[in-house]
Amino acid sequence: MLLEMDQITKKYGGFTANRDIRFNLREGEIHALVGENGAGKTTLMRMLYGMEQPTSGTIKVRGREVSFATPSQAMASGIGMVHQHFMLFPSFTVAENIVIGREPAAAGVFDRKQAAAQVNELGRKYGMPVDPWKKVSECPLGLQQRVEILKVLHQGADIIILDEPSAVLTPLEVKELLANMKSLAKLGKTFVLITHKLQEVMDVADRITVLRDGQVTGTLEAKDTNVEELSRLMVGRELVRLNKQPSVPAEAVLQVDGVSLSGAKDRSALKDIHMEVRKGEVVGIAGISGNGQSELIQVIAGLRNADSGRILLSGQDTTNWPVRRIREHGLAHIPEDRYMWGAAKDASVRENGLMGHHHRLQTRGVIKAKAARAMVEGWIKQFSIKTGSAETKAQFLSGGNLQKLIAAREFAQDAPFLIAAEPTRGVDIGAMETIHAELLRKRNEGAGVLLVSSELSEILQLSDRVIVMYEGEIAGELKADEATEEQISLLMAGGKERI
Amino acid sequence: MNRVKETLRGLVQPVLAILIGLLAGAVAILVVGGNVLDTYAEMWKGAFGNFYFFTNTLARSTPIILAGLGVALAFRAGFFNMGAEGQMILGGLSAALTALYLPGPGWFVCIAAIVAGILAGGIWSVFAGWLDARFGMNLLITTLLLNYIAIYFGGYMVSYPFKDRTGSAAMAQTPMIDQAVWLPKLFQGMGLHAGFIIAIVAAILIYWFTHKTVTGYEIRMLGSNPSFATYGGVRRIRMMMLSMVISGGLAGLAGAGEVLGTQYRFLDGSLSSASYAWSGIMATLLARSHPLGTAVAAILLAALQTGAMGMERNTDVPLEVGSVIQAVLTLFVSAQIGYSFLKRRKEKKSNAATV
Amino acid sequence: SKDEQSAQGGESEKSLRMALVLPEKIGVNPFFVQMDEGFKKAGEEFKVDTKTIESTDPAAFEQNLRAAVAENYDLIITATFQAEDALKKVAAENPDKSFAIVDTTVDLPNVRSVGFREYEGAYLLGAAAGLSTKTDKVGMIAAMDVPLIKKYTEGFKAGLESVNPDAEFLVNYVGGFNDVAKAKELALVQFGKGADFIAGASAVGDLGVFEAAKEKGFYTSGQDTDRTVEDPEHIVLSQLKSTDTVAYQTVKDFVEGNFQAGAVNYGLKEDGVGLTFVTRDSESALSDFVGQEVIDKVKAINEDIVSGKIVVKDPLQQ
Amino acid sequence: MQQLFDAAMFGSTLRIMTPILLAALGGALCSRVGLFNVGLEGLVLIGAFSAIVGNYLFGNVLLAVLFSIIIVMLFSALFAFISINLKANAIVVGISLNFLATGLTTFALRAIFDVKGAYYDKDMVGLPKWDIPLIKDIPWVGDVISGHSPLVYLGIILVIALQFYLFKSVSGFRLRSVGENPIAAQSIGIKVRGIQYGAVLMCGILCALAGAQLSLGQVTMFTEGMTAGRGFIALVATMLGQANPLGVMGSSVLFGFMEALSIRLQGFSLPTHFTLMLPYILTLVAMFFFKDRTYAQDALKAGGSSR
Ligand SMILES: Nc1ncnc2c1ncn2[C@@H]1O[C@H](COP(=O)(O)OP(=O)(O)OP(=O)(O)O)[C@@H](O)[C@H]1O
Ligand SMILES: Nc1ncnc2c1ncn2[C@@H]1O[C@H](COP(=O)(O)OP(=O)(O)OP(=O)(O)O)[C@@H](O)[C@H]1O
Ligand SMILES: [Mg+2]
Ligand SMILES: [Mg+2]
Repeated sequence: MLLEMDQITKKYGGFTANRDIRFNLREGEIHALVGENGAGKTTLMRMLYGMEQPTSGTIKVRGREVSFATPSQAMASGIGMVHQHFMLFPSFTVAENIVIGREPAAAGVFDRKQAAAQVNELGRKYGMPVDPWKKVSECPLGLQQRVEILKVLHQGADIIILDEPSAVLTPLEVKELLANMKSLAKLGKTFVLITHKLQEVMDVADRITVLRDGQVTGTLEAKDTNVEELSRLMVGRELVRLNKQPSVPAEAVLQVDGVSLSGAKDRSALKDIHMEVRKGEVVGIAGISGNGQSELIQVIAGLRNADSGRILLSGQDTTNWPVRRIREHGLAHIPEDRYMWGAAKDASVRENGLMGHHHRLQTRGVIKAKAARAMVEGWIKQFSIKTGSAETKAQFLSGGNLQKLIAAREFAQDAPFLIAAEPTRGVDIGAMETIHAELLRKRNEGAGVLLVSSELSEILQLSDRVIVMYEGEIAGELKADEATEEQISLLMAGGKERI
Repeated sequence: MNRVKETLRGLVQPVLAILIGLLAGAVAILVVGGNVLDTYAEMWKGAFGNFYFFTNTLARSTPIILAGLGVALAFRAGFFNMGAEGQMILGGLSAALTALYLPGPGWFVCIAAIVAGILAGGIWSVFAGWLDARFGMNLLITTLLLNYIAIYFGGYMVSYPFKDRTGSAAMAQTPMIDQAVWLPKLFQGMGLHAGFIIAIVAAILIYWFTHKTVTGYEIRMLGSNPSFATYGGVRRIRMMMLSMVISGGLAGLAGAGEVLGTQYRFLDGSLSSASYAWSGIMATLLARSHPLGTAVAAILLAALQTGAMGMERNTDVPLEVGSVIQAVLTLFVSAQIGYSFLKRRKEKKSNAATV
Repeated sequence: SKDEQSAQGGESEKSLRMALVLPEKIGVNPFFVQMDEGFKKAGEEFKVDTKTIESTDPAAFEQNLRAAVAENYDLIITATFQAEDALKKVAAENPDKSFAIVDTTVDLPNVRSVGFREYEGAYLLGAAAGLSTKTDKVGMIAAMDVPLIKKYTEGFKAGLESVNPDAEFLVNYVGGFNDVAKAKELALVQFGKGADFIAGASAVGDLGVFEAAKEKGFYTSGQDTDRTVEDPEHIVLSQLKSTDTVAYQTVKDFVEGNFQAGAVNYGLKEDGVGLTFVTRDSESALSDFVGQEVIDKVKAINEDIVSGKIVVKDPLQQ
Repeated sequence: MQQLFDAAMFGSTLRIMTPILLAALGGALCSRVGLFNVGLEGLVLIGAFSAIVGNYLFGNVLLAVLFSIIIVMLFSALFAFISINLKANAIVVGISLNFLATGLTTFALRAIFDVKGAYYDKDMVGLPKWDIPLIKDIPWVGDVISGHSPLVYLGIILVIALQFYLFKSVSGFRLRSVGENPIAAQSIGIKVRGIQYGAVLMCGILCALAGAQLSLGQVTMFTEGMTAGRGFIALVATMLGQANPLGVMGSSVLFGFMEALSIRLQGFSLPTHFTLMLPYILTLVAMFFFKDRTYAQDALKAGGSSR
C-alpha cells in the first residue's frame, strides 16, 4: 500500500467530523471519495495534507508512520492537494503560481526565465501545456485548475488530492481534466478525487470510498458498483421522489425579453436572453456555474443593470429599477451565496430575518420591534432553526441553519415571484426536504418560482420546465417530465440542438 | 439570560483593556518615582473629587461625546471617517460666524448657529463621502487630508477676514459672541454648559436612530455587509451620504457647542490642540461604535484627561501618564484577548468532556 | 472653610499660597521659563507657597484656572492673550479673589494687568539688523501668521526701514510653534536668497534657525532672554522681555501689600523689553558682524524712543 | 520664477522628502503583507525621540541610530503582536499607537531629560553632511545632490534595493504572496506570520531611520510632536505609490516638492494658510488621478472589518 490511514478520528470541540476512518491508496490508482455535504471528506484530506491534525489515528506512507504538522511536511512526503477553493495568486503569472515555494533562484534572485522553462517542461511531460507568462487572473477557470495541478506536480507530489475539481468547470474542461488524470495515473501518479458527480466517479475511478456522517460506509471497486448503490451508501436510504402534483400554470409573472449584459474581458455575460416564468410553475435553470446564471438572477433582482432588453415583473417593466422597488413590486429572492448576499454575519438572527420586511413592519420610520421578533421566532419554530435565540449573531449559526433562516425570510415575503438560487447548498437532508416542500407549496399557491441550481437532481425533482444555460445563452428548454439527465448534460456542455 | 451573558461577554474586553491601561500608567508613575496609589487617588479627585471637578469632567466630555457619536455612526455604516477634526473646526467656525453676524433674538441666533455648525460639518464630511462614491477616492485618506485643509482654512478666516480687531487684537480669533447667544451654563460658576445635555440627548437619539428606526437598521446592515444590504434593497450611496452627513454634522455640532458654550468665539487651534476629535475616535473604538457606550467611554476619557490635570497640579507626575493610559487601553481594546482566552478555555473544557 | 483649614494646617503664621497658571506648556519657551523662574524666586524669598500649573489647550486652561480658584490660592497669576477670555470670565465670577495677568490687559477691579511693548524691542532689533547687514537682505522666521506675531515682524520692519530703506525684508512663517525642522528649512531658504541676518521669532522653532546659522555661517538673533550665550558667534543679538522681573515684582507687591488692580505697561522706557548690548550688557562678546558702532547708533535710537522722540506704532492698533 | 525654482529648492525637496519616503517605504512593506499601518506617525516620532536618547547615551550618531532602530522595532513588534496574534484591527492599533507615541515621548522627555517641550544640547553632534566628491563641484547639480545627511542617500538607495527585493528576489516574491493571498501562501507552506512580522519589523527600522533623519539629520534636537503630521503624509504616499517602492518615491518627491514650493510661495503675497494648504490639496488632486484600487481596497478591507 502506498498510503494507509487507520482509525482516524477528528473532533472539533464536541463535534466529530471524522470517526474511525480507514482509508488507503494503491500506487497509480484514482481513488474517489464521495459523500454528502459535511460528510467529512475535506476534513479527512486536510489531515492528510497536514493542515489539520487528527485527534487520534495513524497515517502511514509507504509503510512508514508519519505525522504532518504543516503542509510543507506533507509535501515533503510527496503529497499535494488542490483545494476546493483555488489557492492561487491572481496578479502573479502562471509560472510564478506554479513554482512558488520552490522557486528556481541564483543567490536569492528569482530566475523567472528558468521558472518558465520548468513550467514548459512540466507541461510537455504531463501533456498539460500552459503559457507561463500569462497572469492567472486572465486565465479561464479550467486553465486555473490546470495551474493548480501543475503546481502540485512541480512540488514533486506522487499523491495528488483533488477536492471537488470539477464543480466550476465546463463539461469540456471536465473531460480534459479526467483525461489528464488518467494519463498521469498511467505515469505512476496516485489521485484522490473528491466529487459530488457520481458519473465522473464511474468514468475515472478505480476504487471508491463513501463517507456518511464522518464514517466510512464502504470502499468499493468501481467495476463492481453503480451510481444507485453509491447514492444509497451516501444517503443511507433510497431517495424518495418528491410528491409533485402537475402544475397549473397561469399568466406569466416574469418575462425576460432580450436581455444582454457585458462581462469581463469583452465577453458577454448574458446574450439576448428570452424566457418567462408563469404563475404556478417552477422553472429550473440548469447549467455549470459561471455560465450566466448568477448574472441573470442579479439583473432580474436589480443588483445589476442590463445593457439592453426588458424585464417585466407581473406585467410591469421593472428593468433596472432599484432593488427595493422591484422587491416591493413583488419579488422574493433566496441568493446563491448566503454569506456574501444573504446575511450579515455580525448582526443578529432577528436583524437578518428583518431584511426586506423592514419597510412593512414599521410605523413612521420606527421598526415594530415586537412584531419583528414574533415573526422571526415563528420561523425558528416552523423551520426548526437551531439557534441560541433570536438575538444570537448569525455567524454562530451553521451554514444549513442560516440557509433555513434565509429561505424562511424569503418565503415570508409574500411575493408572486421567487428566485431560489442554490436554495439547498450545504443543507442537510431534513432541511432540504423542508425547503423543497416549501418551494412546491409556493408554486401550488400560485407563485412563480425560478430555481437555479447546479444540482441536476434538484432541478429535475422540482421543476416543471428546465432551461439550460451555456456561455450566457439559453442552450435549450425542456419539459421536466420528459427531460433526462443525459439531455440536460448535453446542453450544459454546449450541445446546441433544441429538443 | 442569554442577553445578560452576551452583554457580560462584551464587557470582558473593555474591562481587561482598562486594567492593562492602568497597569501601563502605574509603570509610568513608578518610572518617575511617584506613588501609584496616591497618584491614582489624585487622578480620581481631579476627575470626580467633588461636584466642581465632576462637572469639569462632564464639560470636557461634551465635545468628545459628540465627535465620538459622529465617528461611531460612520463606523456603523462601514466608513472610516477620520475627518472629525476638520468637520468640528468648520462647524465651530460657522457657528461663530452665524452667532456674530445673524441678527435676531439670542435664542434664535443660538439655534441658528448650532444648525450652521451641523450643516458645515455635515457638508465637509459628505464631500469626502462623495469623493469616495463618485471617484473611488479612499475615504480614510481623504478625510485625513481634508482635516489639514479645514485647519488652515479656519486659521485663515480668523487671521484675516473675520479677525477680532477689538481689544488687544493679538489672537487669531473671531470677536466675542454676544452673551444673549451663549449656551447657558448649567451651574453658576462652573464650566458645564447646555451642550452637555445636547450631547446626552444626541447619544440617546443616535442610539434610538440606529437601533430602532428603519433607516438606522439599513445603515447598520450596510456597515455589516454592504452586499447583503444592497440585496435587501438598501441604497448604498444614499445611505453612505446620509450617514456621512449625520456623522459630520455631529462633529460640527461638537465644534458649535465648544464655541457657543465654552469659548464664546472661534479661536484658531483651540479645537485641534485639545484633540477632541481624536479622543472621540478613541471613545468610539472603546465602545465598539455603540452610541450609548460611546458617551460613557467619552466621559471615561474626559475623566482621564481632567484627572491627569488634577494629578499634575498636585503631584510631580506629568500629565502624559493620562495619555499613556488612554492610548494603551485603546490599543488593547480591539485585541481579542478576552474572547480568544475564553474560547480556548471553553474548547479545552469540551474536549475534556468528550474525550 | 477650606481657606480656614489651610490656614490652620499651616505654620503658626499663615503662609500665602500663590499659583501661576499658564495657558500652555512651559516647554522651552523662554517667555514662560523666565516667568516661572521669577515666580519661584520670589516665592523662596518671600516664603510663599508657589505652584505652577501648565495647560495643554484653551479648555484645559480654563479648567485649571477654575481649579486654582477652587483650591483657594491667594493670588493667581496668569499670562498671555490666550488667558484673556478665561480670566475675564473667572475673575468676574470671583470678585473677592486676586488675579494678575502678564502680557495683556484685562480690565477688571480684581485683576492687575502687565503688558509689554515688544514692538519697541523689535524696532531696535530691526534697526541693528539694517545697520549690520552687508547684503542688504535680512530675514525673520516667524512662528505663525497670526496677529500676535505682528508685534515682532512689524516692529522689526519699521526699525529696519528707518535705518536702511534699501534693505529687503524676508519673512516666512513656520505654521506652528514646535516644528524645528521646518523653521530650519525656512532659514536655509532665506539664506539661499542672500540674507546674512535672519532673526528667529518662532518660539521653539528658533532652535532650528540657530542650527541653520551655525551650519551655513549666517547671523541670527533670539527672543525673550539673552540667547547669545548659546552660540555667540552666530546668535549675535537677542530681543529681551523681562517676564521674570514682572512675575517677581507681582509676588513682591502682593506680599508687601502693594498689589493694585489696573494696567501697567512695560516698554523700553520701563526696561521691560530691550535688546542685548543696547539696553543690557551680555556675558558674551559682541560680534564683529554687528560692531560697536552699530550698537552706539541703536543706543541713540533707544534713547529717542524712551524720550518719545520716536514713537513706534503698535501693529495691533491699526 | 527663476528664483522660485533654484537649486536650493530642489535641495530642500530632497531633505523634506526623506523622512516621508523612509516611513512610506515602511508603510509599503506593511501594506504588501496585508497590514495597513496607520501608526507610521507614531513610529517615526518614537524613532526621532529614541535617536536623541541614543545620542545622549552613547555620544555617537551611529549607535544613536542603532538604538533608535531597536526601540522602534520593539514598538512595531507590539503593533504586529496585537494585530496579528491578538487579531485586532490594524487600523485601530495604528491609531492607538500614534496616541501612545505622543504621550510616551512627551512623558519620557520629562522622565529622562527632565525638560518639557524640547530637548536640545548645543554640543550634541548630529548626522554628518556628506559632500559627494565629484558631483559636488558640478554647478547646479552639486548644490542639489551633495551635502545631505547619509540617510538622504540611504533613502534613495533603499528605494532601489526594495524595488529589487520585492520584484526580483525569491524572498520578496514570497512576501508579496502573503499580501496577495495569505491563505494560499499558508497552504503551500509559506510562513505567513513570520513574513508579516518581518515586514512590520522592517517597517520599524525604516520608521526609526525616518525619525533619526528628523531629529539628527534635519536638526539636532527633539521637540514634542516634531513629526507634525509627516507620518500621515507618508501614509498617503504609500497609498498613492500603490505600495511600490518607485511609486512611493514618486509620491514622496511630489510631496517634498510641493512643500518646498509652498515655502517659496510664502514670498508672494498669498496668505501662508493657503500655501500651507497647497500640498494637501495637491495630494487630493493626485489621488484623483492615480487611483489603482488594489491597495485602496486593502485599506477598505482592513477598515471594513473593524466593528
Ligand atoms: N474547523 C472546524 N471547526 C468545526 N467544525 C468543522 C471545522 N471544519 C469542518 N467542520 C465540520 O466538519 C464537518 C465536515 O466538514 P468537511 O468540510 O470535511 O465536509 P465535506 O465532506 O468536505 O463537505 P462538502 O461536500 O460540503 O465539501 C462539517 O460539519 C463541518 O462543519
Ligand atoms: N472554522 C470554524 N471554527 C469554529 N467553528 C466552526 C468553524 N466552522 C464551523 N464551525 C461551527 O461548527 C458548527 C457546524 O458548522 P457547519 O456550518 O459546518 O455545520 P453543518 O454540520 O454543515 O450544519 P448544517 O447541516 O446545518 O449545514 C457551527 O456551529 C459552526 O459555527
Ligand atoms: Mg469539502
Ligand atoms: Mg454544511
